[in-house]
Amino acid sequence: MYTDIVREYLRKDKFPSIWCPGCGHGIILGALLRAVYKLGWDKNKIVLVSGIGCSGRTPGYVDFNTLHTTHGRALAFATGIKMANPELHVIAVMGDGDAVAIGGNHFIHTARRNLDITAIVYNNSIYGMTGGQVSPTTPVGARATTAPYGCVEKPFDVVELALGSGATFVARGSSYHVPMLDNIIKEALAHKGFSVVDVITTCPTTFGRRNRLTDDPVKNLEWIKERLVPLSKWEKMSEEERKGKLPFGIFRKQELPELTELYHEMDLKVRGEK
Amino acid sequence: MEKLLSGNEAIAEGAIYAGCRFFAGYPITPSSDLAERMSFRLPQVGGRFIQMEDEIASAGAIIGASLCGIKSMTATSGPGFSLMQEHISFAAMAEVPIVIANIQRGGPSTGLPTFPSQQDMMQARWGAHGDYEAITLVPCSVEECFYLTVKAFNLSEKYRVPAFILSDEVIAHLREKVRIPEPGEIEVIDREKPRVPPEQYYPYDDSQGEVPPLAAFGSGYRYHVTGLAHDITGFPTHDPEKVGRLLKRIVDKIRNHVSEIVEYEEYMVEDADILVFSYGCTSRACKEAIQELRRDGVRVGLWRPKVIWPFPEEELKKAASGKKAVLVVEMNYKQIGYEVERILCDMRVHWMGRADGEIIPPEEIEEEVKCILTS
Amino acid sequence: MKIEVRLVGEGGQGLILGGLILAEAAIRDGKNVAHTQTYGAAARGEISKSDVIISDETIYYPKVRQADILLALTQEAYDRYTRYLKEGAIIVVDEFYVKRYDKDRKVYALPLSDTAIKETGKVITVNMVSLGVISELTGVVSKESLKEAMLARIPKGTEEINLKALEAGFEMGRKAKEKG
Amino acid sequence: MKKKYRITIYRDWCKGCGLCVAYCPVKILRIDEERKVSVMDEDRCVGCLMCEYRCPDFAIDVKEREEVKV
Repeated sequence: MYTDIVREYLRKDKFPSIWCPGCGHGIILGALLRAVYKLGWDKNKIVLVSGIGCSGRTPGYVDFNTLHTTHGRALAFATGIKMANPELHVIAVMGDGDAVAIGGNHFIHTARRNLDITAIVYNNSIYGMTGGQVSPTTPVGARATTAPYGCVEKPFDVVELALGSGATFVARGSSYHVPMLDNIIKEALAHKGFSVVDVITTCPTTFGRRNRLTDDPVKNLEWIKERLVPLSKWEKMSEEERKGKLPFGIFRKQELPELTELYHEMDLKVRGEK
Repeated sequence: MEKLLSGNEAIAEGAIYAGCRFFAGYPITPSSDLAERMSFRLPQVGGRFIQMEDEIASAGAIIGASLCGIKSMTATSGPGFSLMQEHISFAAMAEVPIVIANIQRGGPSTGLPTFPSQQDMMQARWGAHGDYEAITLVPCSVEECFYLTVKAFNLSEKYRVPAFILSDEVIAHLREKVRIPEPGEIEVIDREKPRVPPEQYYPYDDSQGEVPPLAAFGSGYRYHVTGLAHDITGFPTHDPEKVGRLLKRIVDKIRNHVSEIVEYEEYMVEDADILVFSYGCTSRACKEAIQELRRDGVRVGLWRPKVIWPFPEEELKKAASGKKAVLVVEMNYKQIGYEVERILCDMRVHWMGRADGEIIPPEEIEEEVKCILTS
Repeated sequence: MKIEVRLVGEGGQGLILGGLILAEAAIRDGKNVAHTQTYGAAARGEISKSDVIISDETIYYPKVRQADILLALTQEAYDRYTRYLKEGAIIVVDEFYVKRYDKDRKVYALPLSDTAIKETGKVITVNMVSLGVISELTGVVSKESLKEAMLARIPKGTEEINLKALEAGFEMGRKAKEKG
Repeated sequence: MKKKYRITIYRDWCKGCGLCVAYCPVKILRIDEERKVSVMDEDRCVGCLMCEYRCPDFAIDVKEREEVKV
């Protein structure tokens, strides 16, 4: 029932997508579009911005105002858009390397400012488009083309990073836990302020094959299911039980003044209209 | 109204006059007072200012804001200009109008933060990757900072290109008398908006001319913008015919209109035997030297470009024709000098310059001219 | 007519503001001006320089090379900048700070900071006292323009003390001129 | 009465990844000879939408079927 609805949000002539069979990115896009549909947003008032990578192909597929920027800089462009026209709904989609490696500085500062942008991180723990290099969210021990003996670096926890940077809405979902992902994204979009959704997803082609999951999308999704535990359960788990697992759910939802509103207040004062 | 303004303040005032309503920047000497002025002025005129986390973000933010139909700018100096290059390339490829003021300081690297130079002349032309054309203006006075900033916005909007104002620390902090024109007194150009309904709109449709109209995000025209090579619809393509057509148009839209874009000043050129070629703050020392030399009966004149990229080749050739020699004076180690040599390949082209943070004194220029005359 | 004025002292003596007011006064007199100042780390205690070129003609080279008028508020400033003077340049120094100066030159050693303290209770008004002296001694800007330019620049609420300092400067300049 | 569903497959968008087949609780989908998804027994569909939710390619749609009187 939703497919036929959200197909109307797509640029149909651009399909099928360039994403590999079973790629988690399409699942996340589906959740995003269902959330937009449920919120009843006007397509003309949505700007979808991306960086570079497989996730960066998202804007090309959706019938909004769309902007495919440079690697890591989606939030920088998004900041200009939101500041220039606060009436627009601004969504930034980013890969994990995009968001927290090359774009790490923009990520933490956009969070700090509490600008009303929703950032969705397509977190598949790998640089997919460039062939499977290690990323800042690759788990220790996982193999990548630039970590042929396994990753030795400790990964970023995108949720912790967002929380520490002051994002006012922080959540984690996955491309396995789908109806729930719809709700999380919907709440993130509706949130006034900077919202981050870390979506744990799969790359069967460049991650799965190197990490004993094969390129079978099902095995890759199952690996998410094994690793992710709901936040309520996580809170009751011991340190030992938490090893190798990640909590998911909504970590923070906080009403704080939003940046464009604060600017608006200041402008009124400067111009003596308040 | 006459005001005592610094060069940087005049750029800010020129930007506001031209309709700039968004500034994103990162502090860097000697440009920071321009950002400070914008942070003070923009809220007064309904604009927005934001200090970003770095220069890369600043350049990205102004592209985003410009896509919403808001004229946008940033200001920086050498190291920051280097960081902005990737987004300059993006703006050139996606044809998004933006204005960047680079207040040149001594380089390379951190160099001389508080001293002037003209060492980024070639970076303004060739700094970013790929083939593209941008427009660069070089003011030599505070008043010109104002007027050339208005012009930078006009050209940027008209041609959908990045436009740069290459000032320097001398002009930036020099204070002179400026008359701020009344609204409407000088022309302000806004980008062309689409005249077709949304379903017929393509952001890179070149069927009606070299510069396609640009719709604002949120105005009902939903389209796609990418730094990838794209066709007229804005979507990626690697069809050589379509890519070639795009790239050729991106350079031709400037190269075919050089004479309409360039602007220059001729000072005592007509009867001159020697033509001094100089720009920016250096040209002022040249004028002083020319006055002295003329008192001694030496026939010498100044040819000064206000727009340096695209380079006013034909105009310079015409002015130089019949002269005994040309002397290029600049504050770098021969950046524009080589360009002048290339253009005036059948002439005696002399060059003098330095890059030690000191503006070249008129006496040295006088001496050089006399040297040329006796050689 | 082209006059090059150089105001030198240390950071915190208000010479940058002084230069701006002088330049704006010259604009009010219908002249062209070029104002430059020390740029960079100009913290309190470091040398601070504010240069103004005032001319009926267009000003090309924007930097002061040989000053016609030099104001030196510290010994260091005097020692460093008397090298760059035109023949017959007028020099005004604060006699409290500048003890050693060239007897062959035209030097007006005046109690600038003492007067500022005496008249306004604030040494910071030494810049206005100095401008008053320069205007009266050299006529480089008119007194009316200087007064107007000052009132347009200074923070609200400081008009009274600044005017007092300026008037004291005019008075001191007049006396110095009479004395020759 | 038990609800009936109509399953639509957009074969030109289907990449045959098999996610819908794997997560169908009543096992009525299969990957066919053309490596696209096919419906084996529409009448057994329970309308859970798991196939829709996990299809990355917007290639499958499930709707409640209008009752047709025989």
